[in-house]
Amino acid sequence: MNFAFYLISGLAVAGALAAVLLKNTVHCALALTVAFAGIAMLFLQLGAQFAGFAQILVYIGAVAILVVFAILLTRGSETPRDGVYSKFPLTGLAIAAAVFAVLGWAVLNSASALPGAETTSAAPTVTVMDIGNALMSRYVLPLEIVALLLTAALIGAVIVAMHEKEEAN
Amino acid sequence: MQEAISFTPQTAASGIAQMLWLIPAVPMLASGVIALLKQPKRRTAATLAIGSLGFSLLVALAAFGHVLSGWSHGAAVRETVNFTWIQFGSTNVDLGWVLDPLSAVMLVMVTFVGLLIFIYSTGYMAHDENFTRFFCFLSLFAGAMLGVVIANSLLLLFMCWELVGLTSYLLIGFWYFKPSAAAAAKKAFLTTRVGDVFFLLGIVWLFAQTGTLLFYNGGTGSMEETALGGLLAQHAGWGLTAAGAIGLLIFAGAAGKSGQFPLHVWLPDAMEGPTPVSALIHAATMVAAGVYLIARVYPLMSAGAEMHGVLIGSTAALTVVTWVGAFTAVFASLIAVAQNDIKRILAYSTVAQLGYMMAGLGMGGVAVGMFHLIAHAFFKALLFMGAGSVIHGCNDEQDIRRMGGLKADMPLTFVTYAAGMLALCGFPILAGFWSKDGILEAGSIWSVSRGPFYMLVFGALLTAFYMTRQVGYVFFGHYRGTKHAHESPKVMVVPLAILAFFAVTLGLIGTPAWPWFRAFLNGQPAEFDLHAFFEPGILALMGTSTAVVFVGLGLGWWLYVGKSPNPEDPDVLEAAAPLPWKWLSNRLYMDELYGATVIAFYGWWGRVADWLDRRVWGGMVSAVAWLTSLGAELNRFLDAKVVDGGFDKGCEEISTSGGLLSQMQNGRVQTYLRILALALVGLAAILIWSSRA
Amino acid sequence: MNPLTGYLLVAALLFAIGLAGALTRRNAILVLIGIELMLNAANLNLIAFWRYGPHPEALTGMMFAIFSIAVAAAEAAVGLGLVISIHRHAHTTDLDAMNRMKG
Amino acid sequence: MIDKLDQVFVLLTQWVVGFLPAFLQPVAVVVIAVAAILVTFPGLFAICVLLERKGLGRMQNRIGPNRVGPFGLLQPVADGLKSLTKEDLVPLSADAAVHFLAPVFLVVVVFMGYAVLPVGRNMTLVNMDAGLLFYFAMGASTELSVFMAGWSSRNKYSLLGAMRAVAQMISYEVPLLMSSVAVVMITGSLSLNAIVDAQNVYTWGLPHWYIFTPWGFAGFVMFATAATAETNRSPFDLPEGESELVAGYFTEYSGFKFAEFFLGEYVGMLSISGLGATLFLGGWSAPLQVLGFVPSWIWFFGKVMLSMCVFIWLRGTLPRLRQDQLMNFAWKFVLPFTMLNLFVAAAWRFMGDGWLRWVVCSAVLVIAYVVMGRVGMRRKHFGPRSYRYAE
Repeated sequence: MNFAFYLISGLAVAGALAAVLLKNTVHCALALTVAFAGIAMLFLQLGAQFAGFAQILVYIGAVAILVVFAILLTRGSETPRDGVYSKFPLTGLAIAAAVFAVLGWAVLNSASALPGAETTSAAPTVTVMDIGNALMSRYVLPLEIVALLLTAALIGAVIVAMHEKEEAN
Repeated sequence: MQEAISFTPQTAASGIAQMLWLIPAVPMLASGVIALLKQPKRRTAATLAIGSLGFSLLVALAAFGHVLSGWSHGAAVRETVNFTWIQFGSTNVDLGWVLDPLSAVMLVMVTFVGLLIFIYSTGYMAHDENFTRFFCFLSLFAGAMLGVVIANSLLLLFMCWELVGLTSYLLIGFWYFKPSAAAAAKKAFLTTRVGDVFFLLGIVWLFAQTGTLLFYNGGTGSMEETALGGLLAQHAGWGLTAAGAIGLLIFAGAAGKSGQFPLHVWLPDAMEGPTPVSALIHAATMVAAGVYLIARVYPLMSAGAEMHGVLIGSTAALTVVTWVGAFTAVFASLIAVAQNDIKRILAYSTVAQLGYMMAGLGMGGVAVGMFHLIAHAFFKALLFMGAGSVIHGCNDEQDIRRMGGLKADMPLTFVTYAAGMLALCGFPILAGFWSKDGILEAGSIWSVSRGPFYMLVFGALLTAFYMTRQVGYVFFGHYRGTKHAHESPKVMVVPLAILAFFAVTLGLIGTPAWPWFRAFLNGQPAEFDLHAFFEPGILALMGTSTAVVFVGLGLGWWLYVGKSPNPEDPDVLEAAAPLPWKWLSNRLYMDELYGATVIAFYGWWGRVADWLDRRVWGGMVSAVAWLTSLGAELNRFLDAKVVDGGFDKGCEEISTSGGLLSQMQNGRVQTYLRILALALVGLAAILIWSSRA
Repeated sequence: MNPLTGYLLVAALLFAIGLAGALTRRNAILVLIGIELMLNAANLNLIAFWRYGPHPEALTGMMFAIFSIAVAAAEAAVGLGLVISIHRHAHTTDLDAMNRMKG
Repeated sequence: MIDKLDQVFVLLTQWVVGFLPAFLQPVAVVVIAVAAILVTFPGLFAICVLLERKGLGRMQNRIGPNRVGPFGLLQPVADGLKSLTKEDLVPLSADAAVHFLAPVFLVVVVFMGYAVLPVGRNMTLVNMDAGLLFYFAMGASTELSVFMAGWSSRNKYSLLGAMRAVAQMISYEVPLLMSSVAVVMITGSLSLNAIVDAQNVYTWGLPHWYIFTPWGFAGFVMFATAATAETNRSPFDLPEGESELVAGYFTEYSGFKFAEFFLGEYVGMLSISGLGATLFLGGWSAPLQVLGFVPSWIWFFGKVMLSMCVFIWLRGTLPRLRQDQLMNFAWKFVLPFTMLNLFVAAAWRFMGDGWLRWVVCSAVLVIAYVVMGRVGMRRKHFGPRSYRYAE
């Protein structure tokens, strides 16, 4: 396992931890973008170039901004009155730890059975052309459905968050 | 004698028959209008009543003329107009009216006498402030009486019969503020009611048997052969045929209305009403209704009588009628002897004379009874109106012991009163003599027994005696009253004169020599034949009756005329025979007898019913109530213990446990997430643990 | 240790951190952030398996990840829209306060 | 010879790398290329600043800076020294970390953009298959830095300016992408080199630049407007509108951080002009076949400087747009028009050669432009102004 992988995953995990543990919500959001960047780099390292750039474009470009806007709109940036954490933080952490333990244990146990252990094959070069063709041939139905979903989400989000007229007066 | 009457078959009812219904309708209408008038409208009430009755008189005369002309052409007239009143299911109830000699005669008698009494009462009631109400009831009575007369259906007859009963109650109790008048009215109504119940039973039985209540309906009426044949075939126990039994039931109704023996108690008390009422209702018309009813139903009563050569046999029903009539005659005459009230004497004499009529009907047939009825109507109305003018003259004094010597003060009244008294007693050649003679003749040759004949003769004697006693007390001797007597006004005396004339001349139409009346009623030609007098028994019979009358008059004259005893000391007879006198003056204690028996019985029966109701039914109801309360108690116990204890407790358990579960859904997203994660961990652990082998 | 397990472990760690964030934080938006992290961890897993899987040329893993990114973006948009509207009505983003759907 | 001149930089780097040991060479190539970019573009930045101030002055009938150095040529050096020596104030209430990070993040992201731009023939730092996507990914991150700057300085005006800037950049990022998608559709590849190669074809001496096609021209116009908005320049420079929001999101910055923002802005403009040139003006291809001898990178930089002049020219002439007009223009005119452009490009692609496709495409585009312009942008007769106060 080369040094870059450790570096990037360390960055991602640090970002994630910061996003979860920091007091100031805006800082969490920014830490989140760092985590997203880390994950994007992991994607690039795994050879999924398109996915990596899509991740950056979608998450860092849009979702992060969205989160930040949401924070500002709901006045989250001021420190909350009654504590940052919910009532039983420890139980939450314990449960998360338990889940990680189970997942880790499962991964380690099945390490031998995992594929690709032996063939350190070179990263498959995936060009955008292949992706385009795949999208248009095998995954055309999911593509249309996702298109519909996105439009619906777009309109839905606007309506949900719209400031009703009558409420103003 | 009763011969088969040949009546012309029912032709289309002539014009006058069609209009016959106007006779009762107009007076009734008049009474309706008078009822609406205000009390002070006295003149209009009088004119309306008299006018309506006058119109009825004219129509009645026209009808009588029509029947007379029919009869004179040798064909007796009987025209009926029938119509269906109500229809239920297949059967329908018919009503109708009939015009035949019997109803024609009665129509004329009732309207004529009624008119005279109406005119008389305008004078008599002049001082009474309820004048309009009086005339309303009078015209209503006249309408009802005329309805009874023309009725061709027993049902219509019964309806008018009840209406007559009602008006008699209203008129007797006219001075309702007098308790005695109110009680008398109630008594009259109830006793006639007892009679009417039997009468209704008879009607229903007849309707059940013959299916129709019409008397004459072109052959199918109840009085015609086909129905009578059916009735004779039936046997109704005690040896009576159905016809006989129905006849007796109808006779009970008639007895009630005409005051025969068992139900006569109300008639003397009815004198509480004003005198014109007594004259009209309790002398001339209403009481005659019972006799007229028996005459109308005569074919039914005499159905199945065997013929003994010329003499006609007598059925059980007619026998009973005769005996009751005879006994009532004697009984009433005896009581009349010991009475001191002027109107009460006349009342008992009316009861007696009605007994005569019933006996006449029973023995001699319709013509004999009816002739005496017509004659009696005239002179009894005269006597009552005469008494009325006497009372009016003596300033409403009714006790004869306080009158006397009115011969001088009221000459006209005295003359007319004397004529009426002589006619009543049966003084020769006056109306009463011929009619009584007819009855006695029938009695002498009656096939069943000669008892009634002797009783009637003794009755005639008594009648003559108490009438002379009364005249002696009232008109002879010196005036014992307090106030000065004065003659009545002309409007009262003129009717008296008219009636007196008829009381004298009426006898001529029924003498044995020229029996016009019997011929007219039976529809036979009447020829003048002096030889009739020389029939074997006629002269002897006339001789005995005149002898009896003279004996009675002489006895009375000897005892009472000119003595004018002062009111306090006892009557002459009383001194002679105190005990029987006391019995007779107390009306043979009939009222007390009834009081002891019937009233007592009712009282006892009331208590029994009360006991029954209180103990038996009450007991049952309370038992049921107790049961339901017991059930409710059980239910409450069940509900509390079983349902609450068991079922509800169970439900509570479930809901509390439900509460625990609902803690899980506390709406906080993170708790759900925690549960989710835990489940994931648990599932993974299980999977891994199970696959570790 | 083969590289795949490395990636899987990192993904699991990220997933656990996201879950911890979702469970412990009080502010709704931060819970959403946690969820976003969990989704990304899943994507990482997908791409890792695609990369070291038997048939990388089949592109399924990567396509799946791309579609997942698109859907996650939509989800984030709607989720934040909801949070904003809740805030406008209930003037709070405190998750504990949003228990109107209580059983 | 010409070829040598064209490839002078490439040969230079290969010569330098030759001295290094083998395992270091790939890294060395990259380092040298990065160094070259970091040197040339800030240099261009200095020139542009001067050019802008001189140009604006000339437009406004005044001379512009001529005191520092001959004809004011040393003015940028003076500005640079000034900003370096000025005291770097940080407001007490500001969020120190984020305040510091914002300009750094901005500059880093903007320079990342240059990795994929084909400056000359074989002169692209990284010839990525999804080069355009990478460029836009980096472009999208600039908004985050703007936000960090605005928010961290805890100043109402800066926050307001930041919000406006972010909203504007997001609104114009979508049309920017959509117009470039048309080009990708026609060339069939996301890599910028392929796009330039596709345009580097000459018929009768005229290059196949996309700008000379109806959809290309429309696309370029829309791309240009979106680009000016994306870089907050001239008609769309509402965020740092001096008269209202002092200096927009970098009010609280001074000294070197302010200079970094300034640098970031101008380098952003240069990179977006470079992209525009690559996509629509044929990148480093010569305008005429005959001029082929001129080295390729000269054409690239020439086109970039030409775009900068246009930017400056725009700044001198057009008044500032109001915020709602700006947003309306973006969502109700530019975006629909670019989408229509996509359809027209598709039609262009499948209608085969000939005069017909020229007529149809251009007709459709002109009609759409007139109709949407007239209907969409007609001045609405505004009712009474309704004020809505922040809750």
